[in-house]
Amino acid sequence: MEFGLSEEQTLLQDSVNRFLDAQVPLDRVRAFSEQPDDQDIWQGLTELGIPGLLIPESAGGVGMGCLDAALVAEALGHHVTPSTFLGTVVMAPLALAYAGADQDELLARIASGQTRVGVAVGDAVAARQDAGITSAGSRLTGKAIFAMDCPADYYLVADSRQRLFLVAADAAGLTCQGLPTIDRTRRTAELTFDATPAQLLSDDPEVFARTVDAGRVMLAADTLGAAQNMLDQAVEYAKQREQFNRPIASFQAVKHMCAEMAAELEPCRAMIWYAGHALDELPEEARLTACHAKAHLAEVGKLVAKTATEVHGGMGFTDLVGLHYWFKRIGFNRQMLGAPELVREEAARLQGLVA
Amino acid sequence: MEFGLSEEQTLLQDSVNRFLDAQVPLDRVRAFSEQPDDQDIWQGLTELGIPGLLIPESAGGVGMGCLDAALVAEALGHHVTPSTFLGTVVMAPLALAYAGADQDELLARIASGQTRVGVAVGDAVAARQDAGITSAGSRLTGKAIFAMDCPADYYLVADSRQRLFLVAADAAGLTCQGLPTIDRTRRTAELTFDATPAQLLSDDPEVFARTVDAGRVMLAADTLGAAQNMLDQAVEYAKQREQFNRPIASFQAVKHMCAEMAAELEPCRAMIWYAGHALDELPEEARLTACHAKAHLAEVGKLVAKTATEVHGGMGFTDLVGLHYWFKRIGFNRQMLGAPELVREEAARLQGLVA
Amino acid sequence: MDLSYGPEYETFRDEVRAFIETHRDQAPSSESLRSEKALAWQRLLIEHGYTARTIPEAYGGHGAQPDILKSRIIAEEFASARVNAGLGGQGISMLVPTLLEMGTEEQKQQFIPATLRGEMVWCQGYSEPGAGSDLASLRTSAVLDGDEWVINGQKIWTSTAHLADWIFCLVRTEPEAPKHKGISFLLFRMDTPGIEVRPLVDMTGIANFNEVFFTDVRVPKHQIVGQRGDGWLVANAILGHERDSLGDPNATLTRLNALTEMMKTEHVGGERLIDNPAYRDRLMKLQGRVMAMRFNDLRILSAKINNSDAHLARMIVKLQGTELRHELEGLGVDVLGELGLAYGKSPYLRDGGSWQRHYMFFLGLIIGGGTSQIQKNIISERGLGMPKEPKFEKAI
Amino acid sequence: MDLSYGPEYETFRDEVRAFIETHRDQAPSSESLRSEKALAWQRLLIEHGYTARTIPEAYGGHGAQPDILKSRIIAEEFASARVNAGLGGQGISMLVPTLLEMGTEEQKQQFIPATLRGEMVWCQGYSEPGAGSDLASLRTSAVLDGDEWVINGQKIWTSTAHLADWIFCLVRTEPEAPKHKGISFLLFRMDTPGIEVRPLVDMTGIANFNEVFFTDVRVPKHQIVGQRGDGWLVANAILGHERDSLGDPNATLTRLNALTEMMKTEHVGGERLIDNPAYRDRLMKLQGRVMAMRFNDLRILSAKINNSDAHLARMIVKLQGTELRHELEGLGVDVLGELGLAYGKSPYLRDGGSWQRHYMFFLGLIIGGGTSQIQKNIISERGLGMPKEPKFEKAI
Repeated sequence: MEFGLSEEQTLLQDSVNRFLDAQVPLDRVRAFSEQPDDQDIWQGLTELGIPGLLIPESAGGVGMGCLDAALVAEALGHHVTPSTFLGTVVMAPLALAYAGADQDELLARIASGQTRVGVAVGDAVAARQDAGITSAGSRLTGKAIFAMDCPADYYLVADSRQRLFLVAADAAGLTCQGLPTIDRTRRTAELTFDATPAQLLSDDPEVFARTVDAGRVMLAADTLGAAQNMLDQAVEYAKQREQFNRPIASFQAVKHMCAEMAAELEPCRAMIWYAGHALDELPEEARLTACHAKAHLAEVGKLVAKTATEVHGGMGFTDLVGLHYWFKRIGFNRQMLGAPELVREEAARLQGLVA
Repeated sequence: MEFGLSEEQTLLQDSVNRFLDAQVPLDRVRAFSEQPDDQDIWQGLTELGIPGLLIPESAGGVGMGCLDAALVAEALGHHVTPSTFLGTVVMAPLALAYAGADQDELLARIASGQTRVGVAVGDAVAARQDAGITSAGSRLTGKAIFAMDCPADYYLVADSRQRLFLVAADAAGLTCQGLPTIDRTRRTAELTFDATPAQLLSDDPEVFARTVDAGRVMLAADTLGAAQNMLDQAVEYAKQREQFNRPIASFQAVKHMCAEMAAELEPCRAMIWYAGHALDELPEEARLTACHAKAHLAEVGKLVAKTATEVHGGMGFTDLVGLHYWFKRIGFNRQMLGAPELVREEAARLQGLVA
Repeated sequence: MDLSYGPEYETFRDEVRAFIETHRDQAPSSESLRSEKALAWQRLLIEHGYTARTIPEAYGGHGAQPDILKSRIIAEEFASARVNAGLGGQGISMLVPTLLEMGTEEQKQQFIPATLRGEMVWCQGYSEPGAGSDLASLRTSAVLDGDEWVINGQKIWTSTAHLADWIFCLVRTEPEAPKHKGISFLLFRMDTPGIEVRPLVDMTGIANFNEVFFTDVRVPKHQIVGQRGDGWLVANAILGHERDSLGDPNATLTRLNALTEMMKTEHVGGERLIDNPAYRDRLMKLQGRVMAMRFNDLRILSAKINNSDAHLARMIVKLQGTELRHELEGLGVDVLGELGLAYGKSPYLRDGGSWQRHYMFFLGLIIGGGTSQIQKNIISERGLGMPKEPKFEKAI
Repeated sequence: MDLSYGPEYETFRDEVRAFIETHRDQAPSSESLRSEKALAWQRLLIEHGYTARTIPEAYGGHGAQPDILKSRIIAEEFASARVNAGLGGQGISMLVPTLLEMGTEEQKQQFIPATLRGEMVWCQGYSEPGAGSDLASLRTSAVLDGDEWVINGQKIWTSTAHLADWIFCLVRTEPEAPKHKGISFLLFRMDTPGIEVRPLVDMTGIANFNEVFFTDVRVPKHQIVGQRGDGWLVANAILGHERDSLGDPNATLTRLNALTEMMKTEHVGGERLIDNPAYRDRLMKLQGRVMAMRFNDLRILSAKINNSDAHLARMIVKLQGTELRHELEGLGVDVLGELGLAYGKSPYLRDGGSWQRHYMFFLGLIIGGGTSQIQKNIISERGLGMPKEPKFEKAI
């Protein structure tokens, strides 16, 4: 029995963290927020094998599992890394695998870092009135908003009936228009389709659901990393910052704020490990744990984001220390692929608790 | 413009408080919890004119208003007073008035302190599966549970269609059986009716609703008083209690717990004043403010009850200081006449926010 | 309880309404502080007593007797008509009352009229990077050199520094004195050589504030309010006033109503947001809390008029009001789901993106003007009579 | 991640199950601690290694090597079969490990075997009315008079004092020493003259605890564990263990499931409680939190087995676990509405009235065993490396 990371997993996470520590300091994040080019970062992640993480070795990948991906997501969140990940590395390869699609060539290109895949499934998770995609045969029409990891070479798109399609970026009638969000470390877009040719990957709602589950666990893991970093920064700042002739870390109010953050956050680590593990190994538990990981990390993340900012006092509110990049990243993770109330209702439905 | 109490109102509250300070110390409350006889307290309240508070002078009462009653309720809650009040003093006289019933003789007896009226409307507020009362003509059949201010000489009873009846305690087929609750300062009972003759007071749901509104504001006011006392006790205890060679009131964690209680509780005072005033003077706002006062005080009361107990440490958990009488009283007020979620939903419905 | 303002005041309210109706075309909307339209409007408001109402005529005010209800009516009517209520800013709200209380006659004459007319714009130099909650530990120094103070140091959170003509500034003049007794309150021009203003971008992405750097800034010796070393007293003479405005429940009510409206029109999964019972319950919880804070506000107003005590009611407004507002704005973000992330020039903004922007800005207000932690210290000590933390020796 | 216990352990689990199946008739249910049935069952469990498992045979234990997983399996199987898992109590859980570590050979021989067999029942005399969070400030005194300690003072929260044969007790023997160094750890019989036990009724209405008063209680000099003045060290040698059991997420999961069941069967307004979306959302929030704590528990277990680090994960269990449980029980009360008030012998109790009783009892556990405030101090200092509060001089 071992509830924890293997040596290989620890090494993977360490190597990603080392690369990000060295190559993606806050200044690099700031630069991206002005000029959203992640080529160097993506290049570095490619050298570490990240693009092929979930792709079978037979298709040029490294054939690791969802827990490994969650550990990478945590590291990326920790460093508020501006890079494609969720669509290209996780949701697209998994959707292809879950759908049983014969796409080894595409997978090989993804694994090599040459091809990126954006993901536009938000409207099939929770439809908003501005958007919506309908399919007729293998043609898509409509609009997807807040598509993630854009622009890309391909898009993984769900229509309003949760059928999954793959669409090439240069397909007829497709336009991709960047959409700014509070989180300037992620690139989101509006995709419009006008009878755009698409390849149906699956019309099985289970394939859609499993793909979304994985996406949710990755967003939750990203929040875990980001929140842990905010807590670390808060503790560090409190130790340095003096007011009334003593470090503010010696004030009980500040100590208790930090203790409350740690007490909420620490169990989330085990939760993410389990949820990542369940995606691959425990199919009967995977959906429920994914829902709860997503919703619970959203709530804990919100608490930590606010409290860590408060510990920083006015500094936390300014751009000077850049804490807000983490705050906003956590906010992004909360709202995407289902805000907490919606995901909790889904958890209840999965257990037959909704009449 | 004066948002506050008149001199008369302050005098009323002071006189009730003075009486309760002198005659209803904690020992008297304890004695009641063993032997539930409130005759001496009721006698004292009668001397202060409380029974007739809301009864017109023409019927032998003092003709004051709901805000006055709320101030009395607050004082009673402050002292966890074991006495009839909600049914006899507030809900019954108001129901008679709202229904336009010609009951001067009964009112005079209430005003004189001779006659008490229990109240059994819970099932019409939120039906539980164990209970329910149906009426056929002017006969009632069924069961009311957690009827308040029991036993009494009369009962104000609502059937499942929110029609209000008055039933004499000696009416045929009526039995009253005491029901213990956590709050040993209140007397609740199960009433069973078997084709029991009753007098229909009103079949207007508005009369029922206004009567319940008043009851809710009184429970909220009772919580305000009880919670204020718990906060006062916590502050006092923290100033006396020393640990680590200093009063625990000098620890920032304890100070902040007390500050949070005060910050939540203080605005509730204005809320109760307004809600009490609105019952008589602002019919178009009365229902919504009553719902919110009930639900909000329930939440604030819950927080204060827990936090004040924590400030007392182990002492708060024992029977030695008796703090639990206030804790349980606040719990009682929370659950009766609609728990918070139900009352908030009603508030939403009142505003047309429920589809 | 008497919730009416009474006939005298209803007449006054009618007058204010009539004035607004007649003159609203002359009111500036988004013009600069310095526009002729803004200055003319300010003069008109002073003349009618709708701003600078109780400041003596001798100093350029309207010279009316203080009347809290009239002031409230003016504020209510201009707010509900959405018409500019005159110039604000720290010069008018903080410096003018300070000078009225602590300034010399000459200072009053020199600064108050021009400030009221909008011709002299001020910024406040209090906080420093190392002196936030512990403001009295400020280090910006002023050393007397002949007839001049020579100032070196840095200020932060100076909101209008880039627009201001003058600054009122706390500086350390007596480095040997206990920290509260070594501070002086100086006034000087912002175009004095040696002053550099740098905009301070905050988490909302906007430069709502500035940093101000002083390098050998030379200021005439007499530009001091109060005596040397009295600066802490001068600053605190009116410091309490500033916090009152943070957490205003009437502004929060406006937002609550906007949120309710949005939830009635916006849909998720084909359902109105208000029809999601979990969201609706959160909204109702907030409505109850906003209601309590509004009634608390009326109680405070009434206590001011009737000279009765509501100190605890007042003391908790900043803490509760800013937390409540932050939570309310956060519900606005939550219910919007992905749309709650839109920012900048996104076409998917709702209510101009105000939910997400205010959610962050009000976190700033929870921190600014005395953090929630400082507020809780104050409530427990001054409100509940709990002891201060004991003095301590440095190091353990 | 490997969530299976492995074949060796599955075999062991089968053995435990078989034992329980075969012998469950012999297990006591509600019999007294002292019943022959209970004592015989205890002996049988020791013999099979299902209790006192790792305690040396020389002291009456089973003498097995420590194996965390086997211990866990034993606990899991007895719990899920709802069969008595042997005697507990502070003698077995706290005194025995203390004596094993700090006792003399003679003390081990005298006390451990009889305690394990259930023939010697103990209570713990640590807390005092004036010494709670600050336990080391305890004042119960023991003065040496010839060959005897003479004890005077008062203890509180001694849960089994009315049943115990002996007490292990912290007393102040060196009043002149610094407070942590003046304490000794004494053992004495509860029938010694001068001891009075008074039941302590708590808010649940039950006497779960006692007060114990000592008046000139005379105790042989040699009944001390460790040296004079070492009592604090002796007590703390194992104090950490006690807290682990408070806030157990597996017990909380059992309650969550019970709550879910109740919400599926109980109705309000003709609707199942689970069909109220606001209640359902609260339930789901709690389910997510319980889930996180359960996985956290698995992580701690795994870290113990594999000797890896999970100190922060462990450190937060008491704080989070007791608060979570209290909230969960509180939801049980809330959804029951008026029925959530029923108490005592009410016919309207649901689940035996456990929701309202536990709601209060777990508030007691939030306070007991190190209040939430003390837990937060510990987490911030030992978990996050934040400094202690500075030392202070008395008085301001």
